[in-house]
Order: sequence, then C-alpha cells, then structure tokens
Amino acid sequence: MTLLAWGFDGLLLLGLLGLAWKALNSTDLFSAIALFIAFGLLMALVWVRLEAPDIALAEAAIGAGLSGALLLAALARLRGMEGNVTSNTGVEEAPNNIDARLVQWLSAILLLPVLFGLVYGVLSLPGNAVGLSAEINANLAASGVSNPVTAVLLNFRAYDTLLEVFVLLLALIAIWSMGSIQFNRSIETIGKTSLETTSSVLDTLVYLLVPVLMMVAAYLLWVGAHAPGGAFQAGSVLAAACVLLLLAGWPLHRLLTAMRLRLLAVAGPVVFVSMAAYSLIAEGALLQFPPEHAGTLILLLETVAALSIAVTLAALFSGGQGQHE
Amino acid sequence: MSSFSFALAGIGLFVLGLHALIVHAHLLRKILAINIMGSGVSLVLVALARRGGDALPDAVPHAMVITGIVVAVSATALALVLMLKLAAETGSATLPDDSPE
Amino acid sequence: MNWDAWIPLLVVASSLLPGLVIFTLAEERIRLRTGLNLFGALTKLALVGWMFWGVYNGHHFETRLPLLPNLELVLRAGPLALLFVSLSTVLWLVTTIYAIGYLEGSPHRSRFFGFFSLCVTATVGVALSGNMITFLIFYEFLTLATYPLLVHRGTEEARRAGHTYLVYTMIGGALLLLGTAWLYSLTGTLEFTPRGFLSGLGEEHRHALIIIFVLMIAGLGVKAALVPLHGWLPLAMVAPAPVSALLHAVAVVKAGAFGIVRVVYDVFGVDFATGLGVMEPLAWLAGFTIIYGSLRALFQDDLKRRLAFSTISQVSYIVLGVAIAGPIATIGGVVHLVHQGLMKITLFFCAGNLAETLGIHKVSEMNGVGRRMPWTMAAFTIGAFGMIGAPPVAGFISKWYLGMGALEAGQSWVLLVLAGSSLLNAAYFLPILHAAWFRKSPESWPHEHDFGRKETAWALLLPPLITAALALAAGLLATLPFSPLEWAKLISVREFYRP
Amino acid sequence: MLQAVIADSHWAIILILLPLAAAVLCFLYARAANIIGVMTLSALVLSVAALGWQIRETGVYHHAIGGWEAPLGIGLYADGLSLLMLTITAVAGLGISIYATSYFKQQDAARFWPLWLLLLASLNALYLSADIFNLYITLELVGLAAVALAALTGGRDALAGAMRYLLATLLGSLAYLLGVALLYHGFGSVDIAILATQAEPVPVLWVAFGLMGAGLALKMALVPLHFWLPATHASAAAPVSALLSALVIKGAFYILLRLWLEIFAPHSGGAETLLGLLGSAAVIWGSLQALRQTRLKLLIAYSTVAQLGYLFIAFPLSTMAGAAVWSAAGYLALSHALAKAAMFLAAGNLMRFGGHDRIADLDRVVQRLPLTAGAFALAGVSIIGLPPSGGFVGKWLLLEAALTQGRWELVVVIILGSLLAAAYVFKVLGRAFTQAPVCQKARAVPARMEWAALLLACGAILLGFLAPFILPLMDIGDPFSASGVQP
Repeated sequence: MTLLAWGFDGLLLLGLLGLAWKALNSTDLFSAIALFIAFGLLMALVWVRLEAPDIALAEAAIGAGLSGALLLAALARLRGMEGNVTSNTGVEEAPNNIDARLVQWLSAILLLPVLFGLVYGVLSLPGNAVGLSAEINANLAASGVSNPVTAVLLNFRAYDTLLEVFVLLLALIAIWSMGSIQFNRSIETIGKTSLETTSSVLDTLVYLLVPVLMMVAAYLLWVGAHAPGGAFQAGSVLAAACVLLLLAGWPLHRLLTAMRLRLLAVAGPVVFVSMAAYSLIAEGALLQFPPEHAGTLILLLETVAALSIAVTLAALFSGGQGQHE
Repeated sequence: MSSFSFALAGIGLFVLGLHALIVHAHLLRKILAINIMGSGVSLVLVALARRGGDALPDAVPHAMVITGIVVAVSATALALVLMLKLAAETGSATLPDDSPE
Repeated sequence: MNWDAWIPLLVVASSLLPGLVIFTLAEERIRLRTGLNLFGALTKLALVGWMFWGVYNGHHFETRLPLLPNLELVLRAGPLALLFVSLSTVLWLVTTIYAIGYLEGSPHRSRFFGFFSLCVTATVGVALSGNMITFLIFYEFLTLATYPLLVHRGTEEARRAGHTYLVYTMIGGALLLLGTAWLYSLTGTLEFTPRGFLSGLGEEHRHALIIIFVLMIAGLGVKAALVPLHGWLPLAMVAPAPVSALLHAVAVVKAGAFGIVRVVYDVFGVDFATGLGVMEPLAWLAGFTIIYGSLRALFQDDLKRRLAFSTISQVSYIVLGVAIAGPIATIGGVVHLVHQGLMKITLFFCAGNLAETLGIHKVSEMNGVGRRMPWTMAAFTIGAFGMIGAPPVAGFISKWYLGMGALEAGQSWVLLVLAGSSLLNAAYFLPILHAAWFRKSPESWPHEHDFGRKETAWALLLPPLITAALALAAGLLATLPFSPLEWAKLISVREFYRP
Repeated sequence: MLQAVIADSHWAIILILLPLAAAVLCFLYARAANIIGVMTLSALVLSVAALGWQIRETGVYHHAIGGWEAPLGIGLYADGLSLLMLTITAVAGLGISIYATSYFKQQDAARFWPLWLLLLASLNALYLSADIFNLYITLELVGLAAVALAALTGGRDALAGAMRYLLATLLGSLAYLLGVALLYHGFGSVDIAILATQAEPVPVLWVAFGLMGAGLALKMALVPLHFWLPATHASAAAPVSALLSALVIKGAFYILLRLWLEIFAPHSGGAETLLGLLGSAAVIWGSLQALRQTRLKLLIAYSTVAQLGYLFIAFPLSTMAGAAVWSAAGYLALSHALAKAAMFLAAGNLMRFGGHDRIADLDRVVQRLPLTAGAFALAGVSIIGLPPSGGFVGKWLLLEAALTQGRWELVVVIILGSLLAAAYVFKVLGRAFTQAPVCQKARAVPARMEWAALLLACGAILLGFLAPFILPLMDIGDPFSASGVQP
C-alpha cells in the first residue's frame, strides 16, 4: 500500500514537473497553454493528495479553468491581430541561434546555486511541522463555521480576505483603465469560431451546464461552512457559467449594463468594508463577529462576495468590454 | 512519499519557472512561467505543513494558498491585457529591448 | 521677550524676505523693487548699527535654533562677526544703488535682484555664524545664490564660467563638509570658541587633525582663491560689474577668507594650530599666492581680468596675516578684510563705469580717460594707491601692521613678500593711472553712451565716490574709535589672544 | 474631550478603510472623482496627524483584527517608523493629487483616481501591518495598482515599461512569498513580533532572508536589479512618475527595513556588508547614468536609483550606530519623497509647456516657467544634500555615523554621490540661464500645477529645519532599538 502510494506520488510529481517543463518549452503557444491547463488539473490532484480539498477546488476552478480560459482567449486575440500586424505574434520561433542558447545555459547555470540554496533551506527544516492547527481547533467553535479553512479565510484572517477582494476589484479597474481592446474579432466570435462546427452542441451544453454550474456554486457556498467550499470556489464556478454564456454568444452585457456591472463588482468589497467599519464601532475590533452571529454574518459576506467574484472574474475574461454604456 | 518531496517539487517548479521567465522572450510564456512559479510556492507552503504526519492539516497555509490563487488570476488577467495592448501597439508580444530614446 | 536673541536672525531676514518677494515681482515693477531693495538694505544697516553699539558696550546678541541632534543653528554677533557684517551691509547698500543704475533696462531684473538679496543674506549668515555647521549652511547657500548672478548674462562664456565656478565650489564645499563632519565626530561640538575648542584632544588625533585642517582650508581656499584653487575667479569676471564688485569685495572671496580666520582662531585656536605645524605652510601658501596673483595681473590687458588677479593676490594678505600667528599681524589681516573690500569694490565700480559709459574693457583703451571721466578716475586712483599700499589710503595701514607683525613673529621673509607685492602692484596699477591721466585720449571711445553733461549716470558715479571716500577715511582716521583698525584691535584682544 | 476622542479613535484603520471606500466611490461616480480624491487626501493628512498625536501621547498603536491575537489573527501596528512612512505617503500624496486634478482631463481623471486611491489604501495597509503574509497581499495590491497607473498614458513606451514593471513586481512578490512560507514553517508564525522572538540563526532563516531581500530589492530597483525602473518611471504620466518614485518603492524598503530590524539583524551573518556594497554601487552607478541621460525624466528616474542607494548604505553602519543611522535613512526617505515628487511634477510642467523633455532644448521652456524652475532647483538642492534641506540633514547624519565608525569607503561614496548629484542637477538648471529665443509653440501650464511642484520642493527644504521635531516622532516605540526584538 505504501509502496503504491509512493509510486503514485512519485509519478504525480514527475508528471507535474514534466508538464511544467513542456508547457514552458514547447514550440507552439497553443499547446503550451493546453499543457498548462493540464498542469493545473494535475496540481488539483496534488492538492487532493495533500488533503487540501479546498485548494483543489479553487485550483481546478480558478487555477486551471479560468486562468486557462483567460490564456486561450488572449492567444486567440493575439492571433486575431495577425491580420493587422506584420510580425508573427501567434507562434513563437524557437530559440535556435547561438546567443539564445548561450543565455539559456548561462541562466540555467546561474540558477543552480539558487536551486541548491532553496533545497538546502527546505531540507534543513526540522522533521516536525510547527503550525497553528492547535490554535485553530481551540477557537473553531467561536468562529461560526466548522470548516477550518473557511474559519481562517473569513474569521481569523478575514482582513486578508478583505484585501483579497480588493485585489480582484483592482484588477478589474486596472484592465478597464486601459480602455477596451478593439480587435477585429470580439469575444463572442472567438467562442463561435473556435467551436464553430459544434455550435449547436455548445448551445445545448450551455442550456444543460449553466443551471448545473449555478447549483454547484450555490452548494459550494452553503457547504463551505463545514466542508470544502466557500466564496472563492463558488464565485469561480459561477464565473465559469458566465464565461460559458459569453462564449455561446449570450448578450450578457445587454443584461448587465455598465452601471449594474460596476455595482455588482463592488458589492462584495463594499459589504466587506461596511462590515469591517460596523464591527469596529459595535464590537470594538475590525471584523470581529460575535460568536452567536458569526455563522450568519459569514454566510452573508460569502454570498455577496461570491457574486462579486463571479462577475469580476467574468468581466476580467471579457477584457475591457462592457465597461461603457 | 514524505511531504519534503512535495516541497522539493515546489522548489523545482519555482526554479523552472524562473528559468523560463528569464530566457523566453514571448510575454505569454513569461506569464505562464510566473503562474508556474506561483504554483511551486503554494506547493512548498502546503506540503511543509504536513511534516511529521500531523493528523490535522494546518488550515492557515491552505487559506493562504487560496488567497494566492486569486491574486495569481488577477495578475494574470492584468498581464494578458497589458500584453495585448503592447502587441497592438508594437506588433509583437515581446518586450522591446531598446530603452526609450 | 529678549529682543537681543532675535536681532541676528532679523539681520539675516532683512535681506532674505525682500529677496523672496522680489522674485515674484513682474519685470516692470521697478519702483516697488527698488523700494524693497533699499528698505531691506537700510533696515539691515540700522540693525547692524544697533548691534555695533551693543557689542561695544558688552551686550550679547545670539540666536539659537535647534537644527540637528546636539547641533544648533547659531547666529552670534561677536566683534569679528560684526566687522564682516558691517562691511557687507554698507557695501550691499552701495552696490544695490550701483546695480539699479547699471542694469537699467536690461532683462531678468527681478531674478537678478532676488538672487542679489539672497547673496547678501548668505554673506551675512556666514559672518554671523556661531558654529561650523551654521557657517557651512550659509557657505553653501552662498554658492547657490551666486551662481545665477554669475551666469546672469546667459552667454556661452558666462555659462562656461558658471560651470567652472560650480565645479570648484561644489568640490570645495564637499571637502569642507567632510572636514567639518570629521571634526564633529572627534569633538562632538562645532561651536566657535575664542582660542579654539580642540585643546582637549590628545596627541593620538594629531594626524587626523592635520588632515582636517588641510580639508577645511582647501574647502575655504576655493572661495578665497588661494593658488592653486583660484582657477574659477578670473573666469568669473564675465559677470555684470555689480556682481563682480560684490564677489571680489564682499561675498564669495571674502567668505572664504573669513572662514579661514574662523577656522584658525575659533576652531583650532592659533596656538594649537601652530603646535600642529600647519601655520607655516599656510603662510608660505599665502605668500606665494600674493606674488603669483600680482605677477599674473601684470600681464592682463583686460581690465577686469587684471583686477581679478589682483584680488587673488590681495585676499591672501588676510590669510597671511592669520598665518603669521602673531597679534599684530592678525590685526593687519583682519583689518585688510575691510580695507581690501572698500578698495576693490571701488576699482570694480570704476571698471564698470568705463565699460558702461565708454565701452572700455581693456587697459590699452584707457588712454586719456581721466579727462573724459575725471570723477570716476579719481576714485579709481584712490583705490589703486590703496592697493599699492601708499599712505594715507587704507591699504597702507594693513601692510604696515602685517609687516610689523611679521617682524614681531620673527618671520622677516614676509617683508620681502610685502615689498615685492607692493612693487608689482605699482607695476600693474601705475601704468593704468599714467595712461588715464597723462596720455592723449583717442578720437573716439569704443562704445560711447551719452549721459548728457554728466560723465555718467548718478547711480553709477555715486557708489565709487562713496567707497573711495571710505577707503581714504579708513586710512586717514584709523586711530579714531570705531575705525576698522580700532575694531580689529578690539577683536584681537577679545577673541584671539589673551591680553 | 477632543483629546480623548483623538486618543481613543482608530486613526490607523481610518487610513486603510477611507481610501478603499473612496476608491469605490470614484469608480462608481467618475464625475466627482477629483473632488472625492482631494477630500480623501486631505482627510488622510489629518488622520495621519491625529495618529501621530495619538501614538505620541499613548505609545504605539496596536490592534488585533477580529479580536484574534497573533499568531491566530492579524495585528495592526503603528510606531514611529510606520508614522514616518504614512506621513510621507499622505503629504507627498496630497501634493501629487492636487497636481493631478489639473493634469488629467476629465476622462483620464476617472481612470486615475480609483487606482491611485487603491494604491494609497494599500500603502497605508502595508505600513500598518504586523503580519508578513498580510504584507504580501498589500505588496501585490501596491504592485498591481502601480503597474496600472504606469500604463495609464498608453503608447509604446509606457506599455512596455508597465509590462516590464509588472513582471518584476510579480517575481519580487513570489520570491517574498516563498520566504514567508519558509519562515512560517521554520518558526510557526507569520506575526512579525512572534517571529522576532522565535527566530534563530538556522539556515532556513538565511534562505528566507535571501528570498525576501532579493524580491524586495527587485521591487525597489536596487542595483543590479534596477533594469526596469528608469524606463517605467520615465514613460509614465507626470503625477504617476512622481508617486512611483516618491512613494511606491518606499513600500518595499519599509518591509525590508522592518524585517531586518525585527527578525534578521541579530542573525545577519554579514548580509549588511553586501547590502552596503549594493547601495554604494547604486549611488555611483545611478548617478553616473543620470549624468549621461539626454532626457529629463530619465535623468530623474536614474537619480531615484542613486538616491535609494543611500538608504542601503545605512545597513552596514547600523550594526554599530543603530538608531541614529536609521533616523538618517528615514529622514532621507522623507526628503527624497518630497523632492523627487517635486522634480517629476516640475518635469511634467516642462513637458506640458514645451511638448518634450530633451535637456538640450529645455532653455526656452525653463525660462518661461520660473516657478517650475524654482521647484526643480529647490528639489535639486535637497537631492544633492546641500544645506539647508532635508537631504542635508539625512546625509549629514549618515556621514557622521560613517566617520565615527571610520568607514572611509562609505564616506567617499556619500560625498561622491552628492557631487555627482550636483553635476546632474545643474546640468538641467544651467538651462535656466541661457539667452534662448522665446518658445513659439507653447501650451499654458495651470498655476496649480506649478505651485504643487513648488510647495513640495519647499517642503523638502523646510525639512532642513524640522529635524528636532521630526526625529523624536520617528523614535516612538523605539523601532530602531539595537536589540531588534519587540516584546
């Protein structure tokens, strides 16, 4: 049994490193992204092996899923520009001249001491972990939830999460501040053309998948209190639904006018900040929840946050589009 | 397999990504490299918490990694848009090596 | 409220504030600008007069403001400070009048008078500084305030001169800063103290102190134009005449010489410095500079350039007086601070008048100019005789005391330097006087400007007459109380040497 | 009554939440962005003042967020060092903001303000955080906001600069995060104070410091990791250049300094020598590069590289002189922030007026904008370190420490850096005094832009007289104590 586990883990890690290497060094950008998505899925598996199902969910939904979609969309847009620009932007030529090879080897050699230093640092750690699980378990009851990860994210270290929500909002504002990207192919046509032959299949898929995804999101949100799941996972699944709709050509931005989009995107951050301010005044400490109401407050916070996360991620995917009326 | 090997794999990913970040000119590849480095750091963060076979997984690194994943996707989205704008401006998704004159 | 504690600060502010206001004035607000200038100058004069009387009667004027940990900004009106302050104040007033006349109708006047006021502020600050850090602050401030005046004309030549000036003074400032900071790290104080504050330091710091002395003298020597640090000064004569006048007589060059006096007497203490063995080399350097400057002056045809080399030579009289390290020589050196100022400013005013009125820039163009501009040339003659050291003009007094002091200190070689320098001075001034008074004037002047029946504008003529009269008076009335000589004696007794 | 209110209020938290809320408001109501922005900045300045009063009266501010004490929760912590950095941010930020209200057109203002307010909030959060993982998030926020601001002008140079900056800042954050991971697993906490007591001289500490130091050095463009800075800072819009150079890089420096003082200094093992060497190299190399530039904004940007070097010279000196040296570094950071902001804003005025920033052709522009020229000159005085100015105070204290310790090589670097700074400042200033013909093609510069630059520069000069008041404030809570450990 242990041997099997050893073998499995060994293969997993080798596969992980191999995929990373291939993703970073394959000649074709499209396959690089595909390999990167595969890498993300393998990471999710690693998280499961490390008994970190919360991360596994997040990794699968955000790390592999959404990042992959973002990368693919960007590549499609990049290729879409090939018509406008002279140089070859889609396919990267392999570094075959002497200089490039020299740089490759030189930097590899220079990075060796870094590698050894890091390995040495890790291996020098004592064999037993020093963590905070004891403190977390001692205080879990007062946190309002029973899933320790959710307790950390939304109670013990809720301030991190408050800033986190603003990172997302900041990314959206930043992207919008650069103006929308006008290329010869808009986001809908990317979806349409890449899946052109199967557009009816896509539509069916959307009809079937979107409601399921929405239910999954709601479930993840609810279950997060005591089992793996939570706002980020739920939000990203919801975002995936939105992305599907966008790809299928649903005119989401007609539904979500610019102002509504903005309001939805800021709802999470606003609720978070208001709750922070309120708790400071009422409880005397920033983001302090009275244990008897903590569960409810956290669920409320998570629901709004999940909505905002979903909208923001979907808006990130669609680039600068939909920011103006 | 000990948790150290997972951590070492994380270090491996970090250094692989760093190498790719330095040698590859194409921005999309650099963005991939940054993402893979991030995964490596996450792996170190979580794997090391399991040293000594603690019965209860430490939730703090888990929460940190989830936070890290969200940061990564935000940064990726921004980087990709920046890359597209740059490509639209210069016709190439690489960094121009000359400094502005 | 103790007003005495604020008067030194007010003296500084009386030119700083008008200067700052002048910057904001439009070019055409001539009256307001002139009014502000004169108001500042007169206020300063009144305040200095008040302090003069107070100090004579034993009052203590001192402003202290916290500046750095354990270091304060100290402005103190001791006798030596007052000597320099009064010189600056009087000459600023005169030069302001001159500058108003000189720059009439030229562009950028608000800028000019703004920096002009700042320049005097810095000089007065240098004079009143009660410790080395305060001195350093105003010394650097002086560099900055002078640069715009130097390059005021904006010609390529002016810019090059400005560049050279900055290179010299910035490096000099850095050396002075280094020496000061080093000294502070050894002593923990920088307060100017009669007879120095280093006597407590042990023998193990001897080498460090010698290096510090060299650093500080080098830093100050740049402004005082000690050879070989004098390279910027001859170039700086491209500046407008009032600037040259101020530069050579009061502000920059004098600040350097004054700093050397301070460092020798109030930082190291003359006995301590003699013990270090640094005074004799300093005296030799000063002597060499005196001769070198005079020799170079001999071969200049450009009038202002000749005067510039003359300054290099003359300012070193001050350094020489200090370096001889005896009470009488010191009196000679210190009094020369004033005397040289009065005489040199007269000469530069006159040179400016010649250039402005007749377009004369060269010695070879001065034939017969005495008859065309008798008043100007009369003033010039007084200044020149003073430089040569002929009685009864002030320069004679300085040289007399220097010579006596050298004999007293047993350094008779100084007499040779003095005699040689006087001969050389005569050699480069007398031909000018001869040409001006006794040669035939040419058919036409290089570039004549018509001032009607007057030989030139009043604002240009009055200042050199006043300063020439002062130079004459300083010599003739040297034994009266409050004459520069008597004041220098007071300084020597109160600050430098134990009676 | 009023005093009690000031003493008991959570000014530190207001410094974080207020700009966050204001950013959201600006995002929603773009039309009122200018007003919301300037009002927020004014409120921030007042809050910083109140916080300063509070910690002077009642000692350091500590707040356990969520009521959870470390190691479980995150703490906010404000002492003299935090106060200094918050003050720099608020004061320079206000000046830059006032400038920005005239600089940006309505449409651009709507894009500028939310990003800038988020940047402010994250910087404030950074200076108040007592938790190294929380610091990572603030670092990311700062980095992303700064990148977005750098890209604001669009165009090839700005976009390339922003991209380069983004990659550098992300790489720096990741290295820092790996260091956080190692520290957490080495010593079981991410709270700085706990780490300070737990830290032992074991390999993992040094590896973590190497990672965090390298990551932060990259973010603040310490030579030789400065490759991204000049192009980025030079190509951004004037107010953005100002805030990048004056404020953003200081954030990374603060973290490095805090970690050094609390965790690493007792077990440094000679790292301070390396940092001092790199700092010296930065001073010399940056100054020489600045001197070589033909474009004004690049010159100013290289000057930032050089001036940052001075902050690192403090590391080798601190082992013997401790608090005094850090006061010097803090004072230099403060003066540099004001002076550099003024310089970039002045450069912005010149570019607005003349349409270019080629130094050789600046004559006619400089002479038409005397206030701007004055701002540049005064800022230059402080950058050079001439008295009286904040820069002089900082350099004097540094020089004093170097001389007392007999570190002659550092003395030479300090003096040489000043001389080179004088050379490049006067390379520009000399242009104010030529006989240039009057500029034909000119765009008017609003008075507000000229005055904002001038007032910031005057602030840098005024700092030369305020040391006796500011230095004790910096020392509240003894952030520079020699032991490096806070109970």
